[in-house]
Amino acid sequence: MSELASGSSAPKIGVITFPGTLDDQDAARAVKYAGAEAVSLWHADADLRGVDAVIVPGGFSYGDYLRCGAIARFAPVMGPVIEAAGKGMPILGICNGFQILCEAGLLPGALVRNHELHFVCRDQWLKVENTSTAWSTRYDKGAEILIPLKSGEGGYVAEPNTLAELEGEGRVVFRYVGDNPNGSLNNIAGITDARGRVVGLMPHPEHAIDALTGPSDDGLGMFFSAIDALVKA
Amino acid sequence: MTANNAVNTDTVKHAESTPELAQPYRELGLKDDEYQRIREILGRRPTDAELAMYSVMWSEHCSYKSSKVHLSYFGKTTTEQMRSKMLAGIGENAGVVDIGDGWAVTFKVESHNHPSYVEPYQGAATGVGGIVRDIMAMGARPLAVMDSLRFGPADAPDTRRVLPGVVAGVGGYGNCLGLPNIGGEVVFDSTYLGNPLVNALCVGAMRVEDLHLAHASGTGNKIILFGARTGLDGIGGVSVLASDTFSGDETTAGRKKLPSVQVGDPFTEKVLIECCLELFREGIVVGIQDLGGAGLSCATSELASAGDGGMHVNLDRVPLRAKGMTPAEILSSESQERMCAVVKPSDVDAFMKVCAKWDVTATEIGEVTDTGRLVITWHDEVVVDVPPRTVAHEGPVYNRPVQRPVEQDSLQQPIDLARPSTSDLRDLVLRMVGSHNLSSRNWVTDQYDRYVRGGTVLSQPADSGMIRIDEESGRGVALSVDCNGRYCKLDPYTGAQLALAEAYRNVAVSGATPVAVTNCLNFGSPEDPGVMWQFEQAVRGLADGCVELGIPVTGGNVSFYNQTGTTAILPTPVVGVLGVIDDVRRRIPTGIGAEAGETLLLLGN
Amino acid sequence: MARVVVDVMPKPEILDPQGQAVAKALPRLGFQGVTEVRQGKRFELEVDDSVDDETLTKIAADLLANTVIEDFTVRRIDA
Amino acid sequence: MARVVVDVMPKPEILDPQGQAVAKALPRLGFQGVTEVRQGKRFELEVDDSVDDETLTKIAADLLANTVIEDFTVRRIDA
Ligand SMILES: Nc1ncnc2c1ncn2[C@@H]1O[C@H](COP(=O)(O)OP(=O)(O)O)[C@@H](O)[C@H]1O
Repeated sequence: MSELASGSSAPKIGVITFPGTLDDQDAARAVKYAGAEAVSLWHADADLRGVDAVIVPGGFSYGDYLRCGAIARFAPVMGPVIEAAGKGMPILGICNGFQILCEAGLLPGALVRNHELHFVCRDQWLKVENTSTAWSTRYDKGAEILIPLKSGEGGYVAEPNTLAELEGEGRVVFRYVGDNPNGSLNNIAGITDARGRVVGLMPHPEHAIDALTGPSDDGLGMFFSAIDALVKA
Repeated sequence: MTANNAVNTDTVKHAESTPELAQPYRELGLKDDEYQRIREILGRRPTDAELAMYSVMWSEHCSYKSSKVHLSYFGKTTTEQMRSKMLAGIGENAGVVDIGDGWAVTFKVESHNHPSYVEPYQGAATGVGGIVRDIMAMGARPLAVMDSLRFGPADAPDTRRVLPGVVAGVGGYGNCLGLPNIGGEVVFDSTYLGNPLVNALCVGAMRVEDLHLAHASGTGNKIILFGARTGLDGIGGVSVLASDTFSGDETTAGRKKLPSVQVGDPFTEKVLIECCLELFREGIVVGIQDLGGAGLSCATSELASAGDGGMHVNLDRVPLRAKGMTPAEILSSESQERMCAVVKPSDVDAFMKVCAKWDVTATEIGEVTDTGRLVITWHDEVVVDVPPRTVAHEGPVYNRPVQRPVEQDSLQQPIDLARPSTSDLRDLVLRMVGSHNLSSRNWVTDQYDRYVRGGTVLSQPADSGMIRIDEESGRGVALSVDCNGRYCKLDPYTGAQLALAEAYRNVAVSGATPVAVTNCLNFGSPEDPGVMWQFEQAVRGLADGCVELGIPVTGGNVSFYNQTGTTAILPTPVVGVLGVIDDVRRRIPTGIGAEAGETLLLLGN
Repeated sequence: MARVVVDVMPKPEILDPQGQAVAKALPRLGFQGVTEVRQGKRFELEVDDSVDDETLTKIAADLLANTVIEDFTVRRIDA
Repeated sequence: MARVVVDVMPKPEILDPQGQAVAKALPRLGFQGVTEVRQGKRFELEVDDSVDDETLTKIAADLLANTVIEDFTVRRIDA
């Protein structure tokens, strides 16, 4: 049996709920599909309840008022998340979660309004560029996966230096294939931190775990990858 | 300021001592005889606050005064057999049906046509917000929305103002609430140019035992207002009271120009949903009522009227967003994202705790009494003292003149249509493919989240939307909303049946069994006998069709006065059909030719 | 060339959910004493000298602001 | 009581899709001569006199603006 921080046999993956979070149940479902235990984390509790990894799910935390993620990043639960990230805990930010991780400084850059200025919901092909992060080892490099994208502020921007650094270090994890859906620089759909433990992406892998309710089950790979990373650790 | 208000307030005592005071009831939309009836009911003239309440509750929108006599036909034609799965029907916030395995599903369509013309984004957004609160009030978790839209010609300049705003509003609100949009309609026709239709549907589910019908029972139970603060939203009509009564007072007179635009706050509503569901789960509410079109007037009078006693409300307690609001304004405000609950005194602390957890403002504003009267006080003075049923349920009922329009015959004239030749067909097909009414709806549906909640198994481009209700068993429901206004114009009776049949078929072909019907009847002015004829015919057609199919109408909504000048919109009875499927894995997706060798069959003749 | 600033704010009586969200967040972040927040938009335009004030007002009223629910002001800034 | 205005604008080198959309729409609506548009936010705050400038700057930098992509200015207005 592996040595998990949680001390249990299956890894425990926490899913945070902020006021206005929408895809928390879906992220928890994906975690369970992949074989891990989902633990719900409440925004107002500065407590990670012994989890081995954390997902910051999608939605409209605090209505996305002011800026997406701007208010949520100050929530009490984010203190221990930032601390755990520093120690290398796998963290995944999906859509609004990605925006929150950027606002919190765990990932560089920011997400701005889609170039066509409206919300876009569509099944989006992504190319997997980096297969060594905690959330992407189950994919083949260069593989194309079909994942729903649904966001109004998904355009990734960063200063030229930051962008060059990300590209230079191979920290772009996923890239949009075909038409750029939101004006993202370099077609960036998802990035990682320098250690490859924190990943943020705009598309929703938790909506692609079953061909019944999604366009594919291509998203499961991210959750499997994290479980692999935890069990090996 | 406060003292000043108290002096100026039109109390019951003041009304008794000034019986002859002229009141602006006509400006508030009341007819002479309606005003007289109010005086008879009360045995005196109404106060400003009472007048505000009656006028809004006796409006067409709230009282169904022109449609009631016709809508009763639905009840008359619904057999016991059809009723067998119905847990709540017409008259409740939304219809409820038993779908098996202990699940109850509630669904309803509602119009928000006029507000969406004035301010497309906010009008459509608050339309979605309103229908979702209706579903919440039943004790259900809202699960999905649909939207049925009508616009003027796609290339008309005003359509370019209205359509993008409406679509962004439906999406903006629904996406932020976390409700998948699983279907709808977009139709263009010149009659909708000055009067677009925005009909929103919401469906929700609960365990059968969790069904909550809103009523204020149990003397001593507390009335709690929770959610957003009350502001000067949507009370344009009522501001004539302020200005007429206090002419000379500049602050109130200035309000006449208020735009009656309500701004939606989907975030507050999302939190309100979670808060309500937790309140229901904890079993600490007797009943919940949403604050819809007529705000507190509606919520308090309906709760009291459906209960077994009376109610006392202290208006001073209502948390306000604007300064210097009068009782009439507070009662008529249409501020969004508010709910009213009836709570046992022993549960009030627990109730407040749940609200605090979700950061929802909650205020005890009154209690259930045994007086049989709805009494509302302001600064310790009585400003409303009425029998609640007379406000909520015993409004005027009209038997409006009904007259088949003379031009109906010419519409029915058979015209000799030449059989098209092969070359005509090519042109015809090209014209159809290029028409806005048949174009792709992706520009619209791409702005709606169809994935959230992870239970959507069919959505665009399928014929019906389908969601999973029970994750274990796979039990789910399918829904379709349909209407062809041109058919209804030609023959409203058959047209309504065609709408029903289309929605029924759309549900059936997805693999679900149709079980219940809701509707949103969009028509012109009820004061036009021709329109009333269309309305009567459509209701009869729909009801008779339902009997034929053996499924009941569980609820609906009527929207009259949809017209530009004297030109009415096409009669548009939008019909929604709900179906049940045991296991959504057995759904039938739309599309042919997925596999080579498939056989194509044409059914029917 | 002139620089023009157009400020667009929600009308006072209209609900401003965004401003409200900010106002509610501030005390949680440890900032006391801010009693009200309203959030609007600010546009900065570069315009040719040929564009007159009337045109600027029209641009603001027709495009930049939604005058059903928003007020606006237009001002020229010295470059 | 003081009234404070915080203006938040996208940094010059950062993509501003909203401003760009306005700039593109203007000629279509018949307005010529606007060569650039940038769209940002304007916040109007009512603050107690106890709130000092340093605190205001912190509120702007920490919450109202995302300094990775936005610049801000804070100014007090006479009430
Ligand atoms: N306003 C809308 N909101 C959501 N879905 C819509 C809307 N309009 C159309 N749709 C969806 O787009 C698809 C195509 O619509 P439509 O062209 O009207 O189909 P059909 O002609 O087969 O009824 C359907 O799945 C329908 O539910």
